[in-house]
Amino acid sequence: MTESLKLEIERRDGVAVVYTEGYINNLGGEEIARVADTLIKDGHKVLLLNLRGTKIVNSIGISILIEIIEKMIEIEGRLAFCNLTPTIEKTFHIMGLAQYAGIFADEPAALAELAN
Amino acid sequence: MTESLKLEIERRDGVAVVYTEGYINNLGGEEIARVADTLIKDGHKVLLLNLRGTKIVNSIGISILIEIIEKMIEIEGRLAFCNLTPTIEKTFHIMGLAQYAGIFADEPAALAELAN
Amino acid sequence: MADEGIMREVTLTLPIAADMEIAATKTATAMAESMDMAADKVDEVRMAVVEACINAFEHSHTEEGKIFLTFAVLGDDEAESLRITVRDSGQGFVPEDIVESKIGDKIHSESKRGWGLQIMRGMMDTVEIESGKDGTRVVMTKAR
Amino acid sequence: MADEGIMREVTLTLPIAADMEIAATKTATAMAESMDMAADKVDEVRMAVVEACINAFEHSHTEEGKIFLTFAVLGDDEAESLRITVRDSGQGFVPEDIVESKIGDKIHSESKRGWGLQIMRGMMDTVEIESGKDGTRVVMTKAR
Ligand SMILES: Nc1ncnc2c1ncn2[C@@H]1O[C@H](COP(=O)(O)OP(=O)(O)O)[C@@H](O)[C@H]1O
Ligand SMILES: Nc1ncnc2c1ncn2[C@@H]1O[C@H](COP(=O)(O)OP(=O)(O)O)[C@@H](O)[C@H]1O
Repeated sequence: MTESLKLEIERRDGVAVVYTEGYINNLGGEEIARVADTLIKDGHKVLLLNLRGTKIVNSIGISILIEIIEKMIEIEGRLAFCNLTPTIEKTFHIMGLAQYAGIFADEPAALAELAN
Repeated sequence: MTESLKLEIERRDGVAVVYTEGYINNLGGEEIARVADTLIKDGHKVLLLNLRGTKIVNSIGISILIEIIEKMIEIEGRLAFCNLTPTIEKTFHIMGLAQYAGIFADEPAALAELAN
Repeated sequence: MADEGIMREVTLTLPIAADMEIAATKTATAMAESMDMAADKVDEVRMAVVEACINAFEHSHTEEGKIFLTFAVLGDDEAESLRITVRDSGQGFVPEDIVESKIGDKIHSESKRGWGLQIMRGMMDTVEIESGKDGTRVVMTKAR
Repeated sequence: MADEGIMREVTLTLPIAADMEIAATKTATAMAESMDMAADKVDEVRMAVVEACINAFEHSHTEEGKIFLTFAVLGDDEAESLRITVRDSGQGFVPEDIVESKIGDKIHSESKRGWGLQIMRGMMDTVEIESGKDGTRVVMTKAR
């Protein structure tokens, strides 16, 4: 299926940035959670999900991201998002993700806040 | 409807270039024929239709362009096309338009042949 | 709504299969664009359609193996709103029994799910649900 | 074809209205992409779908005011081809009576029209037409 999600990981200024491309449905959400898990196990405490290549999500996929928030609370780390479409941002606000995760317009804005 | 066709006209090296943006259906074809008419009345004998902004056409719209070919034969002018999608180019070949009109990959290639 | 005529109506039947909700978003897009709805609003419609479809896919347990959608452009002289109906002939549910989800309750709890209806209500102007033993019908509208 | 199973099937009903064929191309795109058809082929499918729809819109004179499409992904384990059916319940025609159009005959003649069936045949692998007093059914396939 062409709807599958592609992920790319880069490390910038102590922040692990995960770029998504495609539909974040249940499989996509699980894929992101798996990658986040590995990054956390590798000692990363600050994760930035750059959704620049994602134009569509569903609530099942986004629900799975709540697991990442849980893990971040446990390790006192931080999860943030950037480059959301207006609709995805609205979805995050409806779900209350915005209370537990930073939401930034773009990567420079996110890194200015997260990097150290 | 967002499917309406937008046209832009520019004169380059003695060639009247018409840029299309949108669906070339019956209304779109008529719009192009009208513009071509005006250009011919203004003394233009060489017309280039640059379809860079057109991803979809239908046979009714393209049939109407045969009228422009007729007028070009009458005035011994030339009609050419450039920036066709592979499917639109295939359509032009199926309809035989390629026998009466030049088909070029892009505008520089077309102007190199048409301009004087 | 009752006063508004249906200017055009498209129906779509989707099999219950992975990612088939994407086909529904494409029809929604074509209909919304045909009435010149602003791009951001079209995107919200897509999100609501995805949620309504995946609910019917996942929860209806319909034996038909498919769901039914209708996209109607409403208005008199001019298109005024888009009405989308997502119907399944599954087991139904009692919408009033569904409690609002809160993120604080979801964290460290077993299920993180339960957001679809809230998202649909957030994205559309109106969302009405009729559900019973013959299945579920979700009717959503959004003005142009 | 007869040996191949239907992996998934979507049906679409379109009203006869300006540009409604665009909605059909969107469904076609979603189905073709769901089976990973190459972009250029998907584009050819869209062109064929446009032509089949506008024929039914223009020539069927159906009293129902709508036309019916089916998009079926055919294959056994893997998607092999896309089969698109465009049906109307109009007056029908005799496909064998339609003569091939030639550009040379169209120039300086009254009608420039008559390209739709040729384009459909050029874009798809197979095109079959059943037509009679109950209407017309165009069945087209294209391999992935
Ligand atoms: N079409 C449907 N058929 C049966 N039950 C449904 C349907 N849509 C929703 N429901 C019920 O409503 C509940 C809440 O739905 P929703 O808010 O979309 O969250 P989720 O799908 O994540 O559970 C579902 O868990 C299900 O019990
Ligand atoms: N769905 C249909 N119902 C009735 N007649 C049709 C249908 N499709 C095609 N035809 C007939 O076949 C002819 C040729 O169609 P086509 O090649 O698409 O060219 P055009 O539509 O430009 O005439 C039409 O003019 C019409 O008489």
